[in-house]
Amino acid sequence: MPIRTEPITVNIGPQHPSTHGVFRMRVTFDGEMIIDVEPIFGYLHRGSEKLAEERTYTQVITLTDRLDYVSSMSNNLSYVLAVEKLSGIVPPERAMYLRVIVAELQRIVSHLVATGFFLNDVGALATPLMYCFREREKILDMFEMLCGARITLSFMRVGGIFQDAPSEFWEALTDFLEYMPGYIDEYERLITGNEILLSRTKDIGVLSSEQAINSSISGPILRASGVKWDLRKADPYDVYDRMEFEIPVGTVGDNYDRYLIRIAEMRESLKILQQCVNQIPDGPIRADTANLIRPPVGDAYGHVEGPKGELGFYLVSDGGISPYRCKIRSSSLINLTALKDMLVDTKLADMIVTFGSVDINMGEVDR
Amino acid sequence: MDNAYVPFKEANAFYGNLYQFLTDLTIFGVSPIPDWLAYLIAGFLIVFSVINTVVIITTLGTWVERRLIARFQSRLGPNRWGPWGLLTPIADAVKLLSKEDTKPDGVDSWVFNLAPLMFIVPPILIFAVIPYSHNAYISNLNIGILFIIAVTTVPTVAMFMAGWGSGNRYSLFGAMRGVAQLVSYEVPMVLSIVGVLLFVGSLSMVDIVERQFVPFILVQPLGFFIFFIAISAEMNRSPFDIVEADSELVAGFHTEYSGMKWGTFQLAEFIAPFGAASIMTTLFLKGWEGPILPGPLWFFLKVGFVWFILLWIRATLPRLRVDQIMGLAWKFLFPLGLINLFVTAAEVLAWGDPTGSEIWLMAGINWTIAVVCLVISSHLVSAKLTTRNSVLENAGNN
Amino acid sequence: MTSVLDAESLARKLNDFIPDVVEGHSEGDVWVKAESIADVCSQLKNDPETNMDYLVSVSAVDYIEYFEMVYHLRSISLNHGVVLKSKCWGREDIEVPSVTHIWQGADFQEREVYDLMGIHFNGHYNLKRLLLWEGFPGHPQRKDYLEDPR
Amino acid sequence: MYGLGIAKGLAVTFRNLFRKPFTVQYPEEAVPQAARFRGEEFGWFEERCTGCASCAKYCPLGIIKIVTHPGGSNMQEGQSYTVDTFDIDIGRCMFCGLCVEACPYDALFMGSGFERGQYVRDDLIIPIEELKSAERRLSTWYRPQLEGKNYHPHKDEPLSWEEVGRK
Repeated sequence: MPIRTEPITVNIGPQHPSTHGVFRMRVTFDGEMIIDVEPIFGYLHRGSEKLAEERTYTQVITLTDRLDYVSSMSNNLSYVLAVEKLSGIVPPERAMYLRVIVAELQRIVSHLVATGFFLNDVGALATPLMYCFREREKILDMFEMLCGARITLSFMRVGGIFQDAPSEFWEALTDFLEYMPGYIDEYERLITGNEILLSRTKDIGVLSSEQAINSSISGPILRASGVKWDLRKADPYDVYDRMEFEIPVGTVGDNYDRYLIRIAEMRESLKILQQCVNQIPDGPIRADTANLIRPPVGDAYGHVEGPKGELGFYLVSDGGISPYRCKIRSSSLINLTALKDMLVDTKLADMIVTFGSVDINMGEVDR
Repeated sequence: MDNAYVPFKEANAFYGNLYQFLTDLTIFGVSPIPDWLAYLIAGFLIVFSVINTVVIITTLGTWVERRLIARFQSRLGPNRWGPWGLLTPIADAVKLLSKEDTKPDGVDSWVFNLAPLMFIVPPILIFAVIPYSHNAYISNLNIGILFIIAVTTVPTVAMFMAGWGSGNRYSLFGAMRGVAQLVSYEVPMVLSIVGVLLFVGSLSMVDIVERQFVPFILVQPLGFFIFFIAISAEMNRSPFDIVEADSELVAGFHTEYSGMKWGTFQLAEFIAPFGAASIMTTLFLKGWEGPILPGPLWFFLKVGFVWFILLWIRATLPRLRVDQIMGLAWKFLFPLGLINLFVTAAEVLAWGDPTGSEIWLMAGINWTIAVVCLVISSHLVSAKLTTRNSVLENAGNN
Repeated sequence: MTSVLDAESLARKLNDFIPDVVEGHSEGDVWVKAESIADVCSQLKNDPETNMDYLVSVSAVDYIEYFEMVYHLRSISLNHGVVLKSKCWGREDIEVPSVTHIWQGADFQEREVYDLMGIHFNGHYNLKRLLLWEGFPGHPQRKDYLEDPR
Repeated sequence: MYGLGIAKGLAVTFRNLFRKPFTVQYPEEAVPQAARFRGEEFGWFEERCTGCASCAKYCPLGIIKIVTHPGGSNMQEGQSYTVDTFDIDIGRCMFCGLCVEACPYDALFMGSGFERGQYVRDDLIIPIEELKSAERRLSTWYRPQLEGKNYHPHKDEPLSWEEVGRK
């Protein structure tokens, strides 16, 4: 009689140290090898889309803070862009620059968190995570100067931002632009050349460019797969068309490329910030809009290149004070489409690393 | 009657004095304590004090470890309870003891309950043969190092019992990984020790220290390197902590344990680095011997230094994958260990019992061989492991 | 800047491909018949002039009398986009052909629409609820959904 | 060469061993808040409030309860009202500040504290009496007139109701 072996099914999550929230994967293992993955969602579903239908256009901004709670600014920006497209409001120039500044700061925050947790998933006992959070705190301090909150910011308003930046913000930003490159160098010295990290991440979780496009992947993951696509260049919003920056593109599309892309994007964000600080004009920061916005009947789709990918809002207006339908194209959810392709035939340990490199946020996946 | 105890009595100063004191004790001209009882009481007292010293040092060690790792991560670490947080280990212990001892449905009770006990005994047993100073040890077994190798294998069984008995799939994964890893790393570990033993010609830990004319790390660099990696893997410390792998397997084989059973596992894991550092000090760093300072102090200084390095590595490095860890043992450390063994054997054959200038010649040869071996083998693996700097360079091209 | 395809010429092209498939168009939006959504999509993807290789999002809007499926399509290689819409009349048993075999990215999005709006996608390989649990009563994104139907 | 990356990493962590920790020991030493901090102790000026309930309408969660009756002294324009109840349930508040943004008479301000933890949810409701008597550490969030004076809630004296309005 031949020896009989059986696959073993394990529920990774919803409570698990490294599923980045209440995410659950039903994984079937053959020994340590993965043969099937089924992601299961919904543990953090709050019905944001439905809630938005009962709130005024301004009040929905507070809902968008809570989608991807490590990048509230980008969520705010995406939503107000959609409303502005819907109602034809054009924000003043200073507001557009400030929006770009905070969106790029938020991108650095999100990438710091992503890198930190990614390295934590590789098993570096929280050391890189702590270093990343040290810098994140500095940016959150800046956000606090700007709008009094650190995570749920509600900073933007339809037709601009809510209030001009105080003087101490500009000082803090200048300081930050000076020392941050040094800190990024330090992270790179700490871990980028580390042979253990290389052996853990190189050629693991490879996603080809065709597959990435076909699965509607966006953001750093798409670029790591070698597709040079960035909405800031391809479809510029606000003042991105005046900025000069590079789009980092990966060659292989493995975990290591995704890590490198995030590090490189942080450096590019610093470049954009520097240009914004140099170019920002004086002037009003909010277009003259009513507090209760009533856009004309119609629909509009506004999107930004968020830190995790393309975040879009599809708004339908019936002429009332609240959106008739508010569909959120969440980058985190759609980026998980290709998870199975990346994971099958890798090992248990690679699963956590690959999942960490995709960088999702459950608040945005489940909405 | 007396003869059976003599070797122990004379070998161990603490024990000998205590035994003498107890047998010489006379009340009204009668000696109330018979020989065998004196032997028992003295032995018990010594063993009791050593075990408790180990446990207390370990609990303090957890505090030092947490504070140091916190500073590596530029935080402060536990500092709430007592001055500088010194009482944190006690608070931990009280909390663990007062915690409910949960037992999930479907566990194999006997196996489940026995596993923590079997896990903590072997690391403590190591200290039975470690010499802390001249004439300060519990016993001078003539097979001391063999005894250590033997007892450090037992946790493998305990680990598998815990993993299997829990009836949890994470635990099972952890246990399977643990068994594979521990059995593999026994081989390079023993191979690296054999080099030392060839010089010494004895398995006794005391003899090993006393016959170290220079610290063996100078003569056996490759052996030390292999032993360092192997022992890190043996005690499941980062970067070899795949057994626990908190980001993958939650807590590996002790996922289902709570309360003091879990505490026992943790205690054993914190004792392990002290044991490992002690073995390394004895084998490669000349044990208690050193100028000016008294023996035990030298011993603890060396142990502390090795322990700090283990900690530093733990705070920095990410975890390896299962197959990479096994590959490291069999493809990298095992051949190196064999080379080390052959070279040392040839040298011992050539020079017999080396003393004086021959030892430096030997050290020179061994260091050269170590560096050459490491460079060659590193080039063999590093072909795949170069960093990629092309992310931004690509940007301009397409 | 992502350019928006001219809806009129696109409508003409689609009508050439499948007769009378287009129900209407305005700037950037093309309404097509619900039952031939998948055919239109594969035509848009395979035609080298349109080459819609990227599905941005799949949404559904409840207009009480009918549901409107909205597909935001984009071509990454040519950097242009179009919005494909289709009206599905009725409230119960609405069926739309799935586009998962054209773009894998539609997988979770169609499941979400099914979950929250109750629109069935024919040909989806794994049409299960995405966010809510199996056996959840009703489809909460619909306008007539009551939290506690009694 | 294999091992160089590891050595570099070890050097970085070793350097950090001697760096000052970036954490703050909270109860002994608190991180200073920015002037715009959106905190808990709402500042409310009875003299400025007309009871128009704009704040209550703008609150996305509807946690402000206002009850008024006609007649009263705090006259702004037209008819005047006396505010009987002005309760803010900060247990459900998300500190978005939309109420402050909506107030047309600058009567409501965000606070600048964050230490109002309670064991019972009911204790988290700030009633009108407490709003009247509380020490008003006003956040400058959405109040450019305070920022123009370089007012800082933790450094300067509390302001009276005449000083806080827009001219």
